[in-house]
Amino acid sequence: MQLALSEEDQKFREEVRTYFTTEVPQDIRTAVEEGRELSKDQIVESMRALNRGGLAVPHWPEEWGGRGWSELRRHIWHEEMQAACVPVPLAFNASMIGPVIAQFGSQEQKERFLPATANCDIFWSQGFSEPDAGSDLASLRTTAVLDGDDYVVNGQKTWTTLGQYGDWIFTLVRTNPDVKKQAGISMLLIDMRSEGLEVRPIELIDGGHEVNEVWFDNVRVPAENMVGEPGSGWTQAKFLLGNERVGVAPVGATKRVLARAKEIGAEVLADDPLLRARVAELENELLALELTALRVAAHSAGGEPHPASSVLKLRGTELQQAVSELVVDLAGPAVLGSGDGGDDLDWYRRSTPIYLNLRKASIYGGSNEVQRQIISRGILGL
Amino acid sequence: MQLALSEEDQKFREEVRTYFTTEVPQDIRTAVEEGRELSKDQIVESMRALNRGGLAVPHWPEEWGGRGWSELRRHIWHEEMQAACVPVPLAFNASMIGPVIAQFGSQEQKERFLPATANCDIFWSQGFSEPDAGSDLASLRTTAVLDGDDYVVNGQKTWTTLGQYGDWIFTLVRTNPDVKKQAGISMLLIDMRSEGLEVRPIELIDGGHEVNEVWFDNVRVPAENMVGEPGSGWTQAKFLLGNERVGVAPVGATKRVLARAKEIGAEVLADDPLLRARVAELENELLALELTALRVAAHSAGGEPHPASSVLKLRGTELQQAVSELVVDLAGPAVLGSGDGGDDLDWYRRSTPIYLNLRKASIYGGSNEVQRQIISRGILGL
Amino acid sequence: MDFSYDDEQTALRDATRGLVGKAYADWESRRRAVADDPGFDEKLWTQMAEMGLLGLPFSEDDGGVGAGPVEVAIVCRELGRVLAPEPYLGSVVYAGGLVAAVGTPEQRQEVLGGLASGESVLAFAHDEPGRRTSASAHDVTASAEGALTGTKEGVLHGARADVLVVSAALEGGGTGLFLVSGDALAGVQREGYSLPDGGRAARVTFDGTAATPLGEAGADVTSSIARVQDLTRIMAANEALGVMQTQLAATVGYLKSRKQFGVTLNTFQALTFRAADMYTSQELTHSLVDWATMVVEAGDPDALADAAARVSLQVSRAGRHIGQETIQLHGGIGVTAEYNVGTFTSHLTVLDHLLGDGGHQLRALDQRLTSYAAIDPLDVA
Amino acid sequence: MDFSYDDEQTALRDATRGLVGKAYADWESRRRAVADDPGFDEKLWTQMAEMGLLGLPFSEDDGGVGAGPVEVAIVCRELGRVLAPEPYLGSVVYAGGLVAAVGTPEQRQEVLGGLASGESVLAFAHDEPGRRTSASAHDVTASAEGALTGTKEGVLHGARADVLVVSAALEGGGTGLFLVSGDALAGVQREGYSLPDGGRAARVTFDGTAATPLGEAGADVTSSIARVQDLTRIMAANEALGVMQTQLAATVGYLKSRKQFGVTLNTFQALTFRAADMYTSQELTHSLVDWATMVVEAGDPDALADAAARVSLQVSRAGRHIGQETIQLHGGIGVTAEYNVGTFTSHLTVLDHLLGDGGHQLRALDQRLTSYAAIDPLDVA
Repeated sequence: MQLALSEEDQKFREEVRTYFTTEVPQDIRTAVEEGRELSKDQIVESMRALNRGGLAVPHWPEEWGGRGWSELRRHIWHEEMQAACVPVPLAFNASMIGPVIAQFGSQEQKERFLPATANCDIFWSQGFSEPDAGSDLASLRTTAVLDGDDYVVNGQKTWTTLGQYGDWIFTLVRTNPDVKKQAGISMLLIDMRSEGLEVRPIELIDGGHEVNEVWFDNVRVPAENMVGEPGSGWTQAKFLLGNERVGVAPVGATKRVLARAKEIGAEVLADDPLLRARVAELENELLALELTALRVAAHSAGGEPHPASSVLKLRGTELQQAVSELVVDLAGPAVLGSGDGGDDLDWYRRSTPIYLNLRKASIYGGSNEVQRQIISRGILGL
Repeated sequence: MQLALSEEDQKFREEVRTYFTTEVPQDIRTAVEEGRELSKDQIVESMRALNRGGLAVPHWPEEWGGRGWSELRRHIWHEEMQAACVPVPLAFNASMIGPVIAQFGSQEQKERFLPATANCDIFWSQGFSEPDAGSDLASLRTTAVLDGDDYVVNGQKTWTTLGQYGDWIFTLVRTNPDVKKQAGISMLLIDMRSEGLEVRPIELIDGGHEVNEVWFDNVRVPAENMVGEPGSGWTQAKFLLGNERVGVAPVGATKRVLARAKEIGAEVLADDPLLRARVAELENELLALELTALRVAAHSAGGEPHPASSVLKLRGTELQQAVSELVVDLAGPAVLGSGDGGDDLDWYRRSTPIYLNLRKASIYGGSNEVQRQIISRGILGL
Repeated sequence: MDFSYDDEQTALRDATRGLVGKAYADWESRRRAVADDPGFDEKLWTQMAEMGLLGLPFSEDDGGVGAGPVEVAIVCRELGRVLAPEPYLGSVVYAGGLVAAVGTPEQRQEVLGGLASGESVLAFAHDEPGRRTSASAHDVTASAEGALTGTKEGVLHGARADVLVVSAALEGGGTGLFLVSGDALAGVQREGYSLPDGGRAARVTFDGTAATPLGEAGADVTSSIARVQDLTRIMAANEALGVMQTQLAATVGYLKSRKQFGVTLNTFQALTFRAADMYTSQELTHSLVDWATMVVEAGDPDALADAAARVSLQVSRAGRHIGQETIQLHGGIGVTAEYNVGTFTSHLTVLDHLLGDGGHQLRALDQRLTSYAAIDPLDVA
Repeated sequence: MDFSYDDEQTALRDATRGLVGKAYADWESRRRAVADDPGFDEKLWTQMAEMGLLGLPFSEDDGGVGAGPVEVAIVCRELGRVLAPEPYLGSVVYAGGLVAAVGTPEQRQEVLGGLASGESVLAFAHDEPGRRTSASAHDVTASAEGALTGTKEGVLHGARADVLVVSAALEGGGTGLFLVSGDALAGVQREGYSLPDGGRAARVTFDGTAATPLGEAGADVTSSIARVQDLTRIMAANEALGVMQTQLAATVGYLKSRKQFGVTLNTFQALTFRAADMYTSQELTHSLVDWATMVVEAGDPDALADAAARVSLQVSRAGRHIGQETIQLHGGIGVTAEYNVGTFTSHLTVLDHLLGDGGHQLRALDQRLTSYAAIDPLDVA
């Protein structure tokens, strides 16, 4: 057991920290710090800045831009990025479809998609959930029927985050209705400019439109855009969702918000022992979570996530939500304020929409109920 | 809607308060105040003192000692009793078997048992749970086979609280193994001095022996001691358990403990805003519970408990446990102390055994999981 | 002690539900109402006036109906049940309550008469940017001549209001109340904005604005403001209870109908137990809200302050519990604006911070903690 | 940063488990061991000495093994897993830690040598009746000549101990440490009693008792006491983690095997989800406990105090969560002494209050809250 970083890891840490704070544009980092929504350009620009330094997709196979880092280094990279207010690389590209194509794609697909994905030349969207297939993904109903060299896709996806920015969408579709639910599912990559594909925004309770419905009306997709064999989509989906959970505990970002809350709320906190106690307690829980991420990372082997990674998603989103709730309480009457009169009041005003928006954190990407199921069945054998 | 008590209810309140504080021996009330275990004699003596004044079984039919009070008066009686540190009438007698015999018993049974039950001339025990039939009562296995004029009883009951003091025990037994689980169950009253009946104490984590196993080895019970028809025991059990829940929220006693904690812990509390906040929060939750008891009581009709009475049991035991945990925290290092050096230190020393003992509160008498089931199915229709 | 409504109260509840509940029976009506300024349905407001709801708490001499707090609470709860955006709480209960408490007979007649008839909307301009909840004004000041200077925030429906009640620090110390309307109001800078729940508030800036003292000129009315704030807290709690009732019902309905993994969600015990806990929260809140409403009627100001803190604490805790669980148990659609439950949670959040959240109340209760041994809700002789 | 054991550490864990885990493999052995004084198994204690466990943290010069905190933590965790009642924490970690920190070379050799060999049991007499947790002595005083007067409480294994380490308020101010043994100890009034978890403690009264200063006479060693208390907190956390691991395993096993309503309990999702939350608590605690143990090894006293408070807070919260849920999910048998889980919860409660519970730690952390922006566990350069 060893607390300190090795000299090499220490040096690595300083290098990435320097890169993040000098190579990623300040305006983007300020927007992140203030909890503002990023534009598509900002997301793309930031990811390209990372990719230039080889810091966008370090966990991919080395052939495609990966770095072969230890889990500890990946953790350092991830935390430093968040501490520096650098947007983490677009998850749909870096954590989801990239690794899937690298693992299951044909050589042509790899060459065509992976470099563009790493550099965010393609902005990917995710097309998994459907109105009647939320946590129960396997009951999806969007169909893809082979017609000549094309699949013809019909159906509807929903909860497509940032779908309004998407160039391509990776989807799960039913290619065979006659076999067991999971067995008839395939993964199809679809150009979002295709005829018959329509993106419709969904308004959320915070007034934003970051999620969308995506409708497919006889959309023709070349058969070569299928990842792997027909019917193998469930395998790829499980692989993807497993990866999704690993990086998902937003410890660094949550720590940053809490640090900012301490700073902006200093006067209120000085006067209120109950709020101070909540801050201290949350800091401790975040520390425990961060250490768990380190401990679990060290035990992940061969690409298979440690089963305890469900703990990271579950607890990470709970703490993210708890911190957002604390900020609302620091804001107090400023919840009803105009936000005029300085950055602090503006931040306070935005605290409630952010708090409300983050209720989704425990629903999207495998709800916390699903995570509890994974823990109780997969880990505890219950 | 009306906040204040009517003049008559006000007067009623003063009367019962006077009775409780003058007619129930001081040594018994002091023992209750200090949270000590009562002896059998103290339990009996206290109940007889109440019965003399018509205050032991006011909710029974008037013919058998009931008073025909409004639900509000019953509430006042119950709260004043607890506030005055008077032990509530032995539940097995007053709340459980008494009402069952009054409702389902034969005239002979009523005459034989009810006056003696009200006066605690018979100290009743409860024989429902079995080692393999806890929350799932209907799977009980103790059998009663008719042999001439007697039932011959074999089997084992457990969790029999105060069984070491019991004169008689009311039991659920299986009289017909060939019908659906519930249908084969009957209620039998058994003299605990019968041959073949043995009471064995169970040691609890607080070191006490308040619960017992009761073993039946060919115990002969006159058939006349069956309540109602053979096979009707499930009906009577449901009636009994419904009644049990109504009076079960120990609001007054919990309030008393919290008030004592404020007094004894005054110095610690003055110095600790977090503990003070816990006290204030618990007081508020107890107030909400007490008001709910009043509100629910007013809507109970015709002996059928209001479905929300499950809330009283659920929340009442949670708060009872939370207050006991608070006392442990007030005790702090005194948890490891000898208890010597004054009443306060002695009270603190006993706080941990009491806290541990009270973990049973959410298990016995219909676990809180059972209560949640009742609420979600019975009230919400889920 | 009696928790039941009498016949007239039941009739009032049914009539209010008939009007307001019907107007907002479908969620789209409410979304439309808050889409454009003034953020509520002026026609419905007039109908509420015609039904006598807007004059409910005011004496007949002042143009009101002379009903009690139980009746006002009934209206607030019904408004909460459908998330009606009409400015009842801010205009009738809060601003109107201050005029009734502090105004001269002439002011009461004029201002409350106009409010009750639906002619004018009132707003109380009190909170100041960067300040915590209190009963005093600090940064908005009144000169000896009654000219107001400074900025108020979070003024509920302040841009739409025809009459502003304004609190200001007095030169001689303490806080006074003032009326600003007509031409003087036209000169005031008012920037309306939307709250997270779709409601409306305004930032109001005075710059030597001419104002009429409400009641006796120069008098410190901090305690009156505190009392009306307590009253408003209790009515806000009634509104919040209405919100929670709708949320629990929606959640139960959703669990019964929504299918996942081939079965309805109520097959999953982990979810139904959470609904049971929501029910428990709701019932406990209901009891405390009813009790606090009765305390208003009983009239003791110390008891009022205590009850207001207690019910606000409970509503804060239960509102977060029920609001958060409602969204979680609904899953994805719970966070959309197209479905109602998310906005209900948003409204609970706004109400929670209107006059101090649970933590604020807990600290108020902490001050009194040693002044009694145990709380006795029946001891109100 | 590395959370894994090396081969020797793994071997130590296996050996300790082989000895202690085997000795208390069945619950009845532990019940027997605590039934009569001294409340532990003297033979096992001797075996632990023979295996080198009792001298683990002490230097070879002092008769010890010269191992580090990770090794001591391994032993504590294994003791926790079976609730071994041997006085390791109180005697080796706490009292022994003080002798190692403050004693003269001669005292260390003599006292620690005796401890390591199993010849003598040590106890630290520090807590005083009616006082909260602190690093100072107040009511037990030492005269200039080193005579002790006053009463100590909660002295772990104080009745059985052969050597008492005693804290006392010095005439010149501050707190000093003293050794009491042999004839002087024979004259001390010691009343042993059982703790709620079956462990042993004593009330010890000094009345002009002759005592030898530990280390330099007259020196204020409050900060050394604080440091050893922090060390003890972290080792207690390791012990508590062992307890929780056993409780979770027992709960999972019970849910899989116990039948109700004709099916095993793991059929009920509400119960399995609660087990999942217990697992989450356990894993988070595990991480923090390992980290704090590594902080001890790193040696910075400020970092040690911080880590001790943090891990104690986490253990307090998780211990209550897991301890209470274990009983609840076991139902009736969970509160019996014949089944082990209840006593495990009892032990967690005792450990929680040994050196300040979660609330106590939270207030300690509160003091430092503004001295940093965010916690960085990797920043230990």
